Amino acid sequence: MSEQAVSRTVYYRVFFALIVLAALTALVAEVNLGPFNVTVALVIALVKAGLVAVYFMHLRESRSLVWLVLLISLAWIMIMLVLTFADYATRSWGQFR
Amino acid sequence: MPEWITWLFPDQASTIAPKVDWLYLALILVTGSVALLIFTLITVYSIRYRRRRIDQRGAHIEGFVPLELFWAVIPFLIFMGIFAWGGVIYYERSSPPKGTIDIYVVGKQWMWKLQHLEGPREINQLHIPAGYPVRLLMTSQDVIHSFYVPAFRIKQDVLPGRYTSQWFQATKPGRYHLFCAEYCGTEHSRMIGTIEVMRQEDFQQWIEAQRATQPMKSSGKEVFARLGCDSCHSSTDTPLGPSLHNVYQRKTSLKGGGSIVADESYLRESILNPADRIVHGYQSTMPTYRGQISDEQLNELIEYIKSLKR
Amino acid sequence: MDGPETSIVAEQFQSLEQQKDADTLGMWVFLATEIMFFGGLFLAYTVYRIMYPEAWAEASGHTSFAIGTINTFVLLTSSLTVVLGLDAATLGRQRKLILFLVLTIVLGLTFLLLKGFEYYHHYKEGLFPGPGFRLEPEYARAALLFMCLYFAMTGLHALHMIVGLGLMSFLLIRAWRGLIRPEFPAHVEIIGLYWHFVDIVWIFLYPLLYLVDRHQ
Amino acid sequence: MDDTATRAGTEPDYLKVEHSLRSWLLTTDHKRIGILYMISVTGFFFIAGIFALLMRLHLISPEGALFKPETYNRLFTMHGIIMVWFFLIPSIPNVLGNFAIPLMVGARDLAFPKLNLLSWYLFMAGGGLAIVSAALGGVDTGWTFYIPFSSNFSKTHVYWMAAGIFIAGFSSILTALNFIVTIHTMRAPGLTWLRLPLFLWSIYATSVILILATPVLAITLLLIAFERAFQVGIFDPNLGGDPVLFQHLFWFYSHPAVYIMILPAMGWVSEAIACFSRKRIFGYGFVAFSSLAIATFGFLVWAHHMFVAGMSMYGGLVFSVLSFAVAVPSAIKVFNWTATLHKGSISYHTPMLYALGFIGLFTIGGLTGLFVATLAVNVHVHDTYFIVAHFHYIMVGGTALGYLGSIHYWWPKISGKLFPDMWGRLAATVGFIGFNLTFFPQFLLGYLGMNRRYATYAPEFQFLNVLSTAGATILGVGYILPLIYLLWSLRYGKEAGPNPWGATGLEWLTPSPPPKHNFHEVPEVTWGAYNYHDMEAQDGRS
Repeated sequence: MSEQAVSRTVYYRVFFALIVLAALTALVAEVNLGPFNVTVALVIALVKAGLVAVYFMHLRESRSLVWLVLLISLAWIMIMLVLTFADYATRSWGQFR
Repeated sequence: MPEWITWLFPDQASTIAPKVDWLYLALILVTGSVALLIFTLITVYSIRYRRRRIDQRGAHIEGFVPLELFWAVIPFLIFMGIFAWGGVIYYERSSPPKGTIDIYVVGKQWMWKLQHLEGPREINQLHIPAGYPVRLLMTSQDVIHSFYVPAFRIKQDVLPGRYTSQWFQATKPGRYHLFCAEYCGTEHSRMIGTIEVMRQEDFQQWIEAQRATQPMKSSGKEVFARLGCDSCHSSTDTPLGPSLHNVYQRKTSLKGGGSIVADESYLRESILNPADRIVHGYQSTMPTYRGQISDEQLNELIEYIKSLKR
Repeated sequence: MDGPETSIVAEQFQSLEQQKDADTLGMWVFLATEIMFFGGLFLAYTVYRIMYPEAWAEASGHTSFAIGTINTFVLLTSSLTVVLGLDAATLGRQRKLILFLVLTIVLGLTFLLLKGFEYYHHYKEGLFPGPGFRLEPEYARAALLFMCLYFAMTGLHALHMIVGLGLMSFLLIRAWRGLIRPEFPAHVEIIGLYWHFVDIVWIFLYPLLYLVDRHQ
Repeated sequence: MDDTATRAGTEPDYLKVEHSLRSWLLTTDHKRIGILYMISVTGFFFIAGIFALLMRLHLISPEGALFKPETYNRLFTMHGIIMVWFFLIPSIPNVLGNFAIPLMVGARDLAFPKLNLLSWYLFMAGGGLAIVSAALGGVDTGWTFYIPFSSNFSKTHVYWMAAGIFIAGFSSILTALNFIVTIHTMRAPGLTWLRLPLFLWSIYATSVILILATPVLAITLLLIAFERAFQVGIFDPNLGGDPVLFQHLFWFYSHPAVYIMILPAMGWVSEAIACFSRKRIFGYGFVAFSSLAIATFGFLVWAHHMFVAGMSMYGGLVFSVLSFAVAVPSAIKVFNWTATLHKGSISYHTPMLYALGFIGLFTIGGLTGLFVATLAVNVHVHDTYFIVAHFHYIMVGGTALGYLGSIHYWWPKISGKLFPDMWGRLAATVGFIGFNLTFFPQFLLGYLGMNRRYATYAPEFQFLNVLSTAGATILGVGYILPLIYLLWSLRYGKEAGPNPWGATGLEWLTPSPPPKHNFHEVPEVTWGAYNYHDMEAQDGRS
């Protein structure tokens, strides 16, 4: 019972953090940080997604296999991005003399 | 290349063709011996270790790690060797030398339209001299095509909306197949033509005979004037637009960050869709010329811009 | 995913533990496919954003910042109600469970309503792909690319929301009938996982679609 | 658990337990679903095979003997699409994976039986849409759907077809999900990962690919539909979109898809080689992990289909070197199979002939893969018959052979009957000869410069084309024979008994055909896979 109450407190705290981060990302977008606007926005999004996954989706208590499934799919997204950019990032290198 | 084996190959008519063929032969040799080894082993084992008694078991062998490592590492090293060999030739075919003869190619369903810098246009046929490097600047009016000349061992897809290029140097006069290699619709298999490689002096004669036409850059100059390009792009930079003199192959910084080398694709994009990537320090005031200019005229215009030197 | 009406453990399983394991793992594997599904769109987004940064900033200005932001809060809150619902389910508090499920559904509908309202505005502005597709000529081309991606991404996200609402309604009916047992609320758990995933997708869509160079 | 065991003791086998059509169409028994798949997948194979035969007949003459180009274009498109998505990808996993996985892990069924049935219905719905599309006049885009041809230019029934593939993709995903969960959570006590039969390792690797790759295809197909519907879309060159990006997305799925097709066949070959050599597979660990290595590396090489597509030169170099890397685990498998024969006790039943044929043809297919990975050679042979020959050596010589072979191998378990072995050997031999005659000339044609997807061709290519057509006819006979004698054996075949091949593996411990719940008693495993040297340990338990 008390364990449940603890987990509810955690849920409320995480929710509070998520709301703060969402507000932060909206506010920080108004400030000109040059190329760092994207970086900041993505870092905040990653933190939010991490909070939802770890606490709301109970990754924290899940077996390592579930972590593995998640990590592999994230790794595969990275493979897709990085290798596609092996093409796009080098398109301008000496394509025409 | 020994005579008895030439039936394996199409005509060898470019500088790169024998290189590709030697690599191909080497691959046949390497992979052939591996295949032979495996087939022999399978045959020998199958006969030698056939089951003689109904209850006979095989020997108990778990495996042998050094052997596993051997047949993982050795092939890998051979593979890397092949990769390097193929990569070197690929690098060569992707890097045209200086001073090529340029040909503009426009693919459309289902024909090839080609134009020499001197002006002559050809359809499904290309005359070129032997012994000179030729570069093809190619674009498509509709779907993806692919310019393939087996005798030269070259192939490159031709895409709508941008230029791709490839180069070759023909070595042997003759007539060779030109194929479209990327499936492009109903008449795909009839989107074919001939490359006519001529001796230097024959080619000179041929191109003289086409003199009725004017060089691409002159036609391009007329287009330039007709569209009124010079009202914004004069010989010096103005607030309206940058000068186009020496713009070709110049690294240009862009509005909104980044920079780009002003190659044919960028020039083309800037005429058809000027707002996509604007030169730093300018406003997006240029209208699009999409629809007012054909692909051939666009090629001529670009050739003219490339010829603008200070 | 057999229902626990007759016996809680489906006949192919040896134990409740095994069944729970299988259910959760199955949902996570499914979410892996979902990640890759949206991954393709994120790849296209990245390629074009790097290619056409100017047009991206311009086109992003046509989305509704207010609706996007409110919707972000709405979805985050719905994630909270989902975990609280699960909590109630494990404690066997049926009425609380029903309350949280209803709240989740209401929040989900709010999201879709707002989204629909935004789409309606895009439609009037002529941002819908198709014959009436127009933006200021200056940025026309690549800005249209952004709009295509915008509709593909938010449209598919909305579709996932609709599926999620369907699943939540299914849970609600089961909860109403008292079919969700505290010792095995597997349905609440795995449907919750799905809901949170859809939320996470939005967490990324929001900055990528609504906040491109807003400071300009 | 105990009451199930006693109940299973008296129950009839899964074929006899119920007879009505309804009991088949609403079954959640993995074995019956496997058979439903077998019937439908084989049907699609013959449909697409007829398309192929018509194409080969057409190509007897350089001008094209039978059809107008637009018809020919539809034929090769339909052949490709139906073969790839409705035969090759579902073939071994959905038929024999479904049938054998729970038996091999010692479980009563897959983890999600209802989901399994749903997968079959999704598959049939997808297949139905593909057939509708064919009946309406087909699709002429090529199975690769390259944009902008498939979005703005083709006037054929692309929507139907894309929808069919999309839905079949869901079937693949759900099946793979089921397999992964089953292999992870439902193994019999004592059946550790390193005791798993290699078929399960390869099915597992296949399922991982299906899970990670199929959704990317799904989104790509949706984007095609989007672009076709609105005539604008994210690949549209008129908007500044890049058609090459479409190819990246498409091949991100479609190259790994090649490994989806070949890995299960490789897994079965490991079973058969061990069984008919009565010997443990050489280097079990290496063969097992090479499956996972193939699944992983298979995702890093997709753009080797795009060396001349307008990619950057450096991109080409990167993908070429990675493509060579994926060849290593495949080579490891071939070497290990060969080494397994050493000091074996080899018999030549039909499945073994198929397995040996597989090794030979896969070796050729794999080695010619090196040609294609080599940049300079690829530029020349890309989109020629060299490619066609190469991938048919993998797909037909590999997967289709593996499918036939594995059906023969498990046929006694599936049907409880033995097929006539002499006819089996004959069919295997005929198929092998026909196959080589069909596809070997195509290597030569390709290097000589004959393009694929050509309805008409230059006259100098005719001789080799005629050879190839002749081979296709023989190959066709090799495929029809098994259909006949396998059906014959259902009625007239001898009773097989639980383990006619003397094989190891849990599936051979239960009666043939197995009871509905597979095992009278859930086995406890204390031995490793392929313990042919020590079968008493296992026999004692059965």
